[in-house]
Amino acid sequence: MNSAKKIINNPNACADELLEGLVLAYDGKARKVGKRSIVMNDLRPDAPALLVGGGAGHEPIYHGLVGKNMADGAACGDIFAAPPPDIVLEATQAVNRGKGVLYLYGNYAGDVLNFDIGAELAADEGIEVRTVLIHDDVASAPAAEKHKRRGVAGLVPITKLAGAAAASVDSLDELERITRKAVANTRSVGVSTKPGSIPATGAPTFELADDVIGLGMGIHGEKGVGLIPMCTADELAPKMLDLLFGDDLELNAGDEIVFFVNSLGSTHMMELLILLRSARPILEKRGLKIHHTMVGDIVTCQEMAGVSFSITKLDDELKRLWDMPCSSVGYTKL
Amino acid sequence: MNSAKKIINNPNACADELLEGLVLAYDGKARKVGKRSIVMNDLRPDAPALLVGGGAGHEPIYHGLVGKNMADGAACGDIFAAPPPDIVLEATQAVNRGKGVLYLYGNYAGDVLNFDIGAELAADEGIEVRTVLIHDDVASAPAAEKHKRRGVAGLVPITKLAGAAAASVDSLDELERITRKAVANTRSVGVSTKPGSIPATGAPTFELADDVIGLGMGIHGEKGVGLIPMCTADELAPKMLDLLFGDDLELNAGDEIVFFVNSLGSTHMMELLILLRSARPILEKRGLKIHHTMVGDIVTCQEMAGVSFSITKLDDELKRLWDMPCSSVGYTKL
Amino acid sequence: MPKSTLSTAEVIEMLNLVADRIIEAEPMLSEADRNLGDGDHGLGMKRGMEAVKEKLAAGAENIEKAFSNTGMAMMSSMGGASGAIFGTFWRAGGKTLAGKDQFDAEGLASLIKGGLDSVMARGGAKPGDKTMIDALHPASLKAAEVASQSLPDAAQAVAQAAVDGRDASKAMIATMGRAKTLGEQSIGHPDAGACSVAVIFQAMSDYISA
Amino acid sequence: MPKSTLSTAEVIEMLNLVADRIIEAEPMLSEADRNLGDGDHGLGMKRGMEAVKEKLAAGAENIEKAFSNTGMAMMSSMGGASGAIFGTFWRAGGKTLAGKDQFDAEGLASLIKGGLDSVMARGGAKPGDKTMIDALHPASLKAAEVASQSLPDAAQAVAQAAVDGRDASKAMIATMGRAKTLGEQSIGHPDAGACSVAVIFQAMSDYISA
Ligand SMILES: Nc1ncnc2c1ncn2[C@@H]1O[C@H](COP(=O)(O)OP(=O)(O)O)[C@@H](O)[C@H]1O
Ligand SMILES: Nc1ncnc2c1ncn2[C@@H]1O[C@H](COP(=O)(O)OP(=O)(O)O)[C@@H](O)[C@H]1O
Ligand SMILES: [Mg+2]
Ligand SMILES: [Mg+2]
Ligand SMILES: [Mg+2]
Ligand SMILES: [Mg+2]
Repeated sequence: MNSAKKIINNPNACADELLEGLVLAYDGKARKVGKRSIVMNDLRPDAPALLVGGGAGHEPIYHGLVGKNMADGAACGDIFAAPPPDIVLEATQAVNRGKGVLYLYGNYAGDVLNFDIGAELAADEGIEVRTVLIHDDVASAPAAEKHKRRGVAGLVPITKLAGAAAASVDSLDELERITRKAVANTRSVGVSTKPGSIPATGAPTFELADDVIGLGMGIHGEKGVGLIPMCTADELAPKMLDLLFGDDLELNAGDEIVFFVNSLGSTHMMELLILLRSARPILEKRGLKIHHTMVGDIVTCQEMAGVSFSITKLDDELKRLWDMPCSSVGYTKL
Repeated sequence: MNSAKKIINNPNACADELLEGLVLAYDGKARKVGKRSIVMNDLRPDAPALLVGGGAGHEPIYHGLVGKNMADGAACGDIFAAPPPDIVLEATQAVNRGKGVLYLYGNYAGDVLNFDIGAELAADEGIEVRTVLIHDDVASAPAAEKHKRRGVAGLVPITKLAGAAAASVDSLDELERITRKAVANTRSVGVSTKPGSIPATGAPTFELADDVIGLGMGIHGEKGVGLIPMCTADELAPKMLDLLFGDDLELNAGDEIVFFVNSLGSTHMMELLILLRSARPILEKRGLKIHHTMVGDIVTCQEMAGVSFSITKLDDELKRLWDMPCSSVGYTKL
Repeated sequence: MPKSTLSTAEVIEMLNLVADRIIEAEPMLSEADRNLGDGDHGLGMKRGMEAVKEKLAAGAENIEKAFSNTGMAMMSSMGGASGAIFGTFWRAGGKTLAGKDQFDAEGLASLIKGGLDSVMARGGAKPGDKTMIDALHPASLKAAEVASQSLPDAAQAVAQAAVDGRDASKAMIATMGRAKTLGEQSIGHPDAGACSVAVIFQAMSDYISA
Repeated sequence: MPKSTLSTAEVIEMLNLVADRIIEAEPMLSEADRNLGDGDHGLGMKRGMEAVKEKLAAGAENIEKAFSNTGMAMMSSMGGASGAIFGTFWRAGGKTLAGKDQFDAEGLASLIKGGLDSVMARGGAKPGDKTMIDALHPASLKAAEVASQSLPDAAQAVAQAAVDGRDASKAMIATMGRAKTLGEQSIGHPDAGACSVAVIFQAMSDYISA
């Protein structure tokens, strides 16, 4: 059972080639750096830098979140593989403007290992590096063990906020503080209905019966909280929201939030909109004020089917940052 | 062979429910009107109106192109079905501000029939209506028979330009003139690798062998210029561009264009970026200046796989309109 | 017992049978559209006929209204090419029966002729373009020919002509609608709308002869 | 003929055989990762080993460099968890051989011990966490135990320990890496990285004994 029928060239060169394409999609606003990094041109002088990154194959994240009031650069790994330390280093050097670099990426073993080595190499070059890990997936570990949680779709609102901060503040301390708050205020939960495939082989990334949904599954098929029978949007939305509400992020009546409905790839926007229709009344019934709704396929895994919900709670500071326009291949907001 | 595993509710209520979700996605900037229309709030007074529309199931088009400096409203049909005349009428009445309404939609028999009846009903109400058909698909009929050509992904840059015009000009004449120019300057070609499915039944929209690509196929599986063996991105891009270059739109060295790489649904952004990498040097070799590159899945057919290329040639007027920011669920530009 | 004329109530009953038969035929009609178009013809017709049943449940003032309400219900519930086309057919055809309080073989002929003319004016298709017209046009010719016969005989002949027309559409090349660019590849399959026309007239004949 | 010590050139030859065996085992290694992780372990290791072959084609100054260049090549070409982990293993292990011009059973023990310590420091995993450490740690214990035996005997014993460790990983619950949330569902499959370790030491033993 192989669902892949891919329009690619050399199956082992996908990451390199997509990055070249991505740079072209920026129409001169970003450039390729070193082996496999992408960095914005015209960076604000004397400012702390925001660097994101991760494995390829999940486009438009991570490298597609480089942009105006978004990330300054990204270190791009091979398909589903964290970027090696030397790529992290080349990206770090390219984004640094003397005020240090904040690494912001999803909490995966490979990413932590490679970014950490990259940070050590950067320290050898005299560049100050801080790291903020994204661990928004409530289904991947209990709230008490956040360090074990994966980073999933919440990285988009988090990067948007961090990017706005990077464009506004003057110190790495401030950038780190705000970014940590964005992470602390963001929770996600995903479900999967069909696997994606590995471009190099065409093999599915996991197996899932036709009549079940993987509740809480990660974007590579990591298991979540269990399998549930295939169900309707109206049945699924409360199950997903219960997992979010059951977590340790306080969400009280009157709180303002960003709500993000994300497709993991081939789940169609029709379905996202129907799910949004199912979810919104539940959010509103809790008294939450939806400051902004995001709908799209931004955190994906090839042609994987499934969706995720993310909630980011905004305080006044985050709201001001949220309302800044931003532009990137992956997410643009007026 | 049924590829559908959809997160929906009542399979026959998808269009109604997705429209409700879509309105929510606008966070109060648009509202539902009548049976199944969506219209922006806060329309500029005394201005000509831009109305788009078509069948549902292709989200984010058509109704997701309603927005700031985009369409003023959309008449939304059932899945893959043009909106009935009374829905066209309700949308027409809601967007009209005394300066008349321009209908802009893809050239499909059902849409023409229903929008034409809607226009007659609107005329009975004293509303002036003009119609501009989108027929950008070069593979659907010879250049001499444009009236037989389908409207495909070119509708996104065309709607962007028409929306910018609607936000700028004061007469229906001007809006029509500019929109006709945008249509005249836009060409598209699509290929398909896998069918979508009909949400109500789960049946695939067409059949296609695993080892072939439908060159020039339409978004509902309408046949194009023929089947070609499955091939690489580097092989496919020139085949698609040849069809565009072979058409009657003059594209000379120095001309500025918008280039749009669109996924029909489940073709992943990785593939779009790799195809962009294959296509851009060919465009540049012809001396074309790429003013703006668009990459995304905006014109889709459920989980159909395939891509399209669209080219819009810009003159000074269109370029000015292009550079205006716009915001909608389907397409946002800073 | 075969009916020589139909009252308004009987026309409504007949249209309900037509609706049921179309709803039943949904998979066949969708499949026909999948071969040539986007595969939704049966779904659209079903949606339209459900709206027709709902509309007719409130009754109708007269025969004209029974038919034209059918057309309005289809037109505003279906969308798509066939919503406009079949809606136009019943509305325009029904109008030719204004003032009539009985539906007979002559009424059948004028219903079909009036509907056909309007469909052609609306959509611009001609016989041979592989549309529902290729079942409707022969049905109209036959209806004129048998307008002086008994209603059951006329209805049966018309139904047969529609069926033959549908079958003849197999050999045609599609040029209209979603199928417009299939060209020669459309040969061998009947047109979906023509299949609907055949189902409609067969149901009418069955009601009248029963 | 079994080799009692290896020269730098022979170490390079051995590492080339290791590379070929890993490349050959790609499908098995990917499949192992698919059961528990994201299914790309074989692809990453293959990419790394191709880079190793390219790097070693230029030769290496000494034994230390042959191993540490192997690590650098893996680390900078692979990415992912195993790029850092296996890269660290060879680099740190190789450093323990600084100044050596022959590779013997003692060298084997210090290579593995040095590599293991650094891997554990780097990644924070311990024996029992269902990682490549579960093949590496028993191999390291065995290597220390047999450090005074002949190189072929030592290498064979170490390979066997790695294979046993790999098999023992089947019964463990994954907590690290992409598999970290599989929990009990990970029982029954060996860890992908442990499979690589077994392939590596088997290849080394085969080269040494041949
Ligand atoms: N111009 C036309 N005149 C008459 N019938 C038409 C015309 N265009 C389309 N049709 C009919 O409509 C049918 C398709 O209907 P349907 O599938 O419901 O609409 P759509 O093409 O919008 O999906 C065709 O099989 C054909 O019989
Ligand atoms: N912290 C760690 N310490 C030791 N080995 C690890 C650690 N994390 C992961 N691994 C090893 O890496 C292997 C997975 O490698 P690979 O699939 O290439 O990377 P990724 O998990 O990034 O896809 C696991 O099977 C495991 O043996
Ligand atoms: Mg991986
Ligand atoms: Mg249709
Ligand atoms: Mg159809
Ligand atoms: Mg892996």
